[in-house]
Amino acid sequence: MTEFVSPEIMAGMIPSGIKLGLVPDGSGSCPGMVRLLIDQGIRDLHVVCAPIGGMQVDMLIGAGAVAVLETSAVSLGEAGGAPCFGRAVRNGDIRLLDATCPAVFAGLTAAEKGVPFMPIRGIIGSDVLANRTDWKVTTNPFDDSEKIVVVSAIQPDITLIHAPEADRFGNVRLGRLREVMLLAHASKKTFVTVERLSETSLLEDEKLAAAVLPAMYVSAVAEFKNAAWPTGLYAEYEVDDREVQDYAQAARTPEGFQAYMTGTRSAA
Amino acid sequence: MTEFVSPEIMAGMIPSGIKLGLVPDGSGSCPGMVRLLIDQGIRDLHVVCAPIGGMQVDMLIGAGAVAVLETSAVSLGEAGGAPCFGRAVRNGDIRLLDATCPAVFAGLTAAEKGVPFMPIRGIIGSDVLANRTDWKVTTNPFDDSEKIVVVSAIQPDITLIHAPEADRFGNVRLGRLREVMLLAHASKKTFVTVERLSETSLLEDEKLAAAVLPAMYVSAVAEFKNAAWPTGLYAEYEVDDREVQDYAQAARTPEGFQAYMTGTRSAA
Amino acid sequence: MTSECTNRELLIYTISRLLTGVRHVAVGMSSPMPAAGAMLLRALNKKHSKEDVQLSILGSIAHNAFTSGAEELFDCAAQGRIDAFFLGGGQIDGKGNVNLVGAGGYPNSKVRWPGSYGSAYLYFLVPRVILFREEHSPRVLVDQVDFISAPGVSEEGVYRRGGPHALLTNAALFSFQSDVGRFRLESVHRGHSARDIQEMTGFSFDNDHCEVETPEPDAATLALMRGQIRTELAETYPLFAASLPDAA
Amino acid sequence: MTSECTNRELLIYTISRLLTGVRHVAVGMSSPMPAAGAMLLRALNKKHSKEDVQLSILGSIAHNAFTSGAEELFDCAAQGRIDAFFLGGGQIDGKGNVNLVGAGGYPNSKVRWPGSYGSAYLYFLVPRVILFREEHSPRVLVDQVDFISAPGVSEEGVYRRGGPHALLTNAALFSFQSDVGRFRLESVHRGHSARDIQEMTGFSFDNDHCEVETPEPDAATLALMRGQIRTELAETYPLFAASLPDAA
Repeated sequence: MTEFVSPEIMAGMIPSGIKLGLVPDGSGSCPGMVRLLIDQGIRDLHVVCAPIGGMQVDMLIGAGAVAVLETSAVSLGEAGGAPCFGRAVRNGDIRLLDATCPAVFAGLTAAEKGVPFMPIRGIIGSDVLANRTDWKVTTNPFDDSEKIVVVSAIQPDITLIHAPEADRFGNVRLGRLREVMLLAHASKKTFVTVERLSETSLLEDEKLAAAVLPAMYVSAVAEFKNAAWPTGLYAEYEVDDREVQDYAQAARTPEGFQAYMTGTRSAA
Repeated sequence: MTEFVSPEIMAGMIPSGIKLGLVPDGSGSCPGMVRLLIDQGIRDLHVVCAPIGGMQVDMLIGAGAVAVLETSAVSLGEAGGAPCFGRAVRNGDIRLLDATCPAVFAGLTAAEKGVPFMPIRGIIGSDVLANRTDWKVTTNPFDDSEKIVVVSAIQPDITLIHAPEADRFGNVRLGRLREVMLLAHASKKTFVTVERLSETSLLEDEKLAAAVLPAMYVSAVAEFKNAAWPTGLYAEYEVDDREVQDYAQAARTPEGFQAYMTGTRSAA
Repeated sequence: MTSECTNRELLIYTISRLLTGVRHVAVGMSSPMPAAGAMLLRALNKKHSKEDVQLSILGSIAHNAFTSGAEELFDCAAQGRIDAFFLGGGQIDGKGNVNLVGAGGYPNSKVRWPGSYGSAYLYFLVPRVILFREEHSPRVLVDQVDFISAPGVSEEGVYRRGGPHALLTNAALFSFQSDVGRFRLESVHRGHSARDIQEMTGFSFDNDHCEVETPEPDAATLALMRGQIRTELAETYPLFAASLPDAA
Repeated sequence: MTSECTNRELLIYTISRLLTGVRHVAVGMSSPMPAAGAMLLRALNKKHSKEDVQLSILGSIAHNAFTSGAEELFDCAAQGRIDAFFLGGGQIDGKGNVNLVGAGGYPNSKVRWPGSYGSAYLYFLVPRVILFREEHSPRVLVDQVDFISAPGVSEEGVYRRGGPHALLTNAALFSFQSDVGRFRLESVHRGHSARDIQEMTGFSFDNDHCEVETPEPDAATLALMRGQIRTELAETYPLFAASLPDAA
């Protein structure tokens, strides 16, 4: 049921206007694919960062592809603030849904479990809550004296991740990054680029199985070596600090961002 | 922080009157320890089956150790109905909290996430719901027209499981049985018997890590070979069908149950 | 090969017909007949270049792709990734209510069955739930269950996208009409009459003079069942597979 | 070895004192000073046969025992398995409110910081949250934050078992008094006076004439920091470790 396609064909399967799930840099981020999406002129995305965004999200914002951004933070890590994000916020170019990490996970858990909402402690009294119309304060049904927040389910149309390995059946090894598993469960479709394909089933090895996203969640797989560059891939390769710093420097102006995007090789 | 003890000392660390979490036969059941608990005269347990019970639960009931039973089912599988369970139900010897599997998981998820309740679809209109005062029907806060069940958190005092392997740091390999991970997260303490101890850390191998319950949840570990006999251990050894059938036959009367328990070797 | 279709083979074939169009079917570990029906559909679809059928056998290592614990089945159902499931029950009544808990009072039931398992949930969320109980008797098919593990229909305001699709027994096949909350006799298995079915059933149902005989598999399908399907089944259900006719 | 305690060493030592008694402390990946403080406490406890201190460094492979994804930290906190955590913030105000979002309007903030991360949650659930911000200025320590990522205190009816415990900067150490929702100056680091602190702080606080100097590590502790702790730190924070004085 999983389709095996080229990165270019996969990019073509991701239309404008969808709710797109993305993971933090280094945890399955896929700037290689993001650049293909930008090249094809993708627009009007509602990006869900699970739970925070990095360089790949900043690039999408810089390219004008993001209409709504749902995130607990956007940062380039050691390289500092995300320049296109900061600019877009200042200029009011994106609609912000500021969140807090566990509330994003709670919303994804609601979608995973097929319930319309999840309760979550904390948050009350923050301006994060004050600015979220899709979160509410209710009463604990088992204790009238407790006020508690409920967040609504978050179901991305498509989640896009990069992973070390998929097998020929569409099963994908995620390792211990189970938050990526949660995001895939919560999403209608998940598209995965991988460093390499395994000819044997990843589910056959009992020691490995708990680290594997089953094919039933995986709509398409594309082999795309180094697609996480320069953001790195957990337990595979490190972030390219120098490259991210170069980006951070260049993207301080819209012109610099454009020059970086046209002048710099992508992972492909 | 994890203590390494003998099975006998571990049994002594499990007092009467607690809420005890147990898993299904073959998924980490530990009849070897259950027999030690019975030998020491444990009483008044509130047993939480996550989400169903088998032979080990039937033995606890037969021994008069169970006051409250919270479960979605009790069965001996291929060997048929659980005789002590059926008798205790008929005689009113235990207080029943009949559940349905996903509601048990929802209650455990609430405890795992530290929220007082979880919403869950379905269940409305069933007599399962009608008999649970700790479940309620509320309104979906994001859609007034929908009624939805909320179940309260389930937090066992102690969960007792058998697993293939623990390391010297207290990390335990569960394999793909992530429902056992959920139960351990939800419980105040988890006690684990294992087939064998590993001298190297189970967390060092990235491929293995997702299958491992970290030591911070594990209060004590005891090496106890074959402690899942005769119920079997997933991906390690099969159920001993003949033995379970012998038990099913013997336990049809209280006297037969007593004779079985005194006359049959335990795993030790 | 030339011997007639057995009752079990008819049931397996009927299950495969009831599953037509599904992409993912889940069955319990101790449910060889539903598994066989799903395997047959999968093989027939492959033969006719129709869509893949995924079969998840709960508790099986080889035929189970879940990697997030026993809760994943329920999560998957809620996500709409499971199209069909099977339920039995100690009692099934004319409104489609199922009872897996016990008969003769509650909580101190005179006869206690294991319990509701996931029925109170999956019955609401899996689009096509097939009630499968071989015994066709007034003891099982009752007018009103003693305990509702899962209700056949729900009132307005209750989220429900699943429910009973059909009831299959040793003797007959019923469809369920969710708009009126009643069963309708669709066909009677060879060797029985509609009159038999009325007597053997503890609830009233529509179309109770039905004269349709439950269709039996053609020779090619029967050959497939006695060859490939029997072999596939043997991996997970060796005793059951051995009890079926073989191709020899 | 004979050189004086540096400001960074004083902060690390102070963090270790603020963590006294904790069993499990979590720190962010880019938080070498909190990590160093936790490592120091762990080493001192081991030396004095006190209880183990578990340190989880988020994002680290070696110093992170979580196996259930990034959500496990938050679940663990809710389960009461994490005793201490650190928060910074672009602004911190006199009521203990922290702002990690931005200054100058919302949503179109003139200055935008990354975002609230887990602060709006962990501040409620981790018993001992240590506010740590090296810069001590009226720009950071404001009378009222522009955006409340997480509030310092909560009203009746809000579940809260955690919150601000202390505020540590380059210049001073404050405790937080949750009953009145105000900071109290506990000590001033060598080289500063209470008067300095008043001028450098944008909010009013109690005990503003405090004359206590922040205690500095003794020679043995300083040696431990410059030897073992520096080596441990180097595994995860090589650049930071190299910037600290060594034992030579």
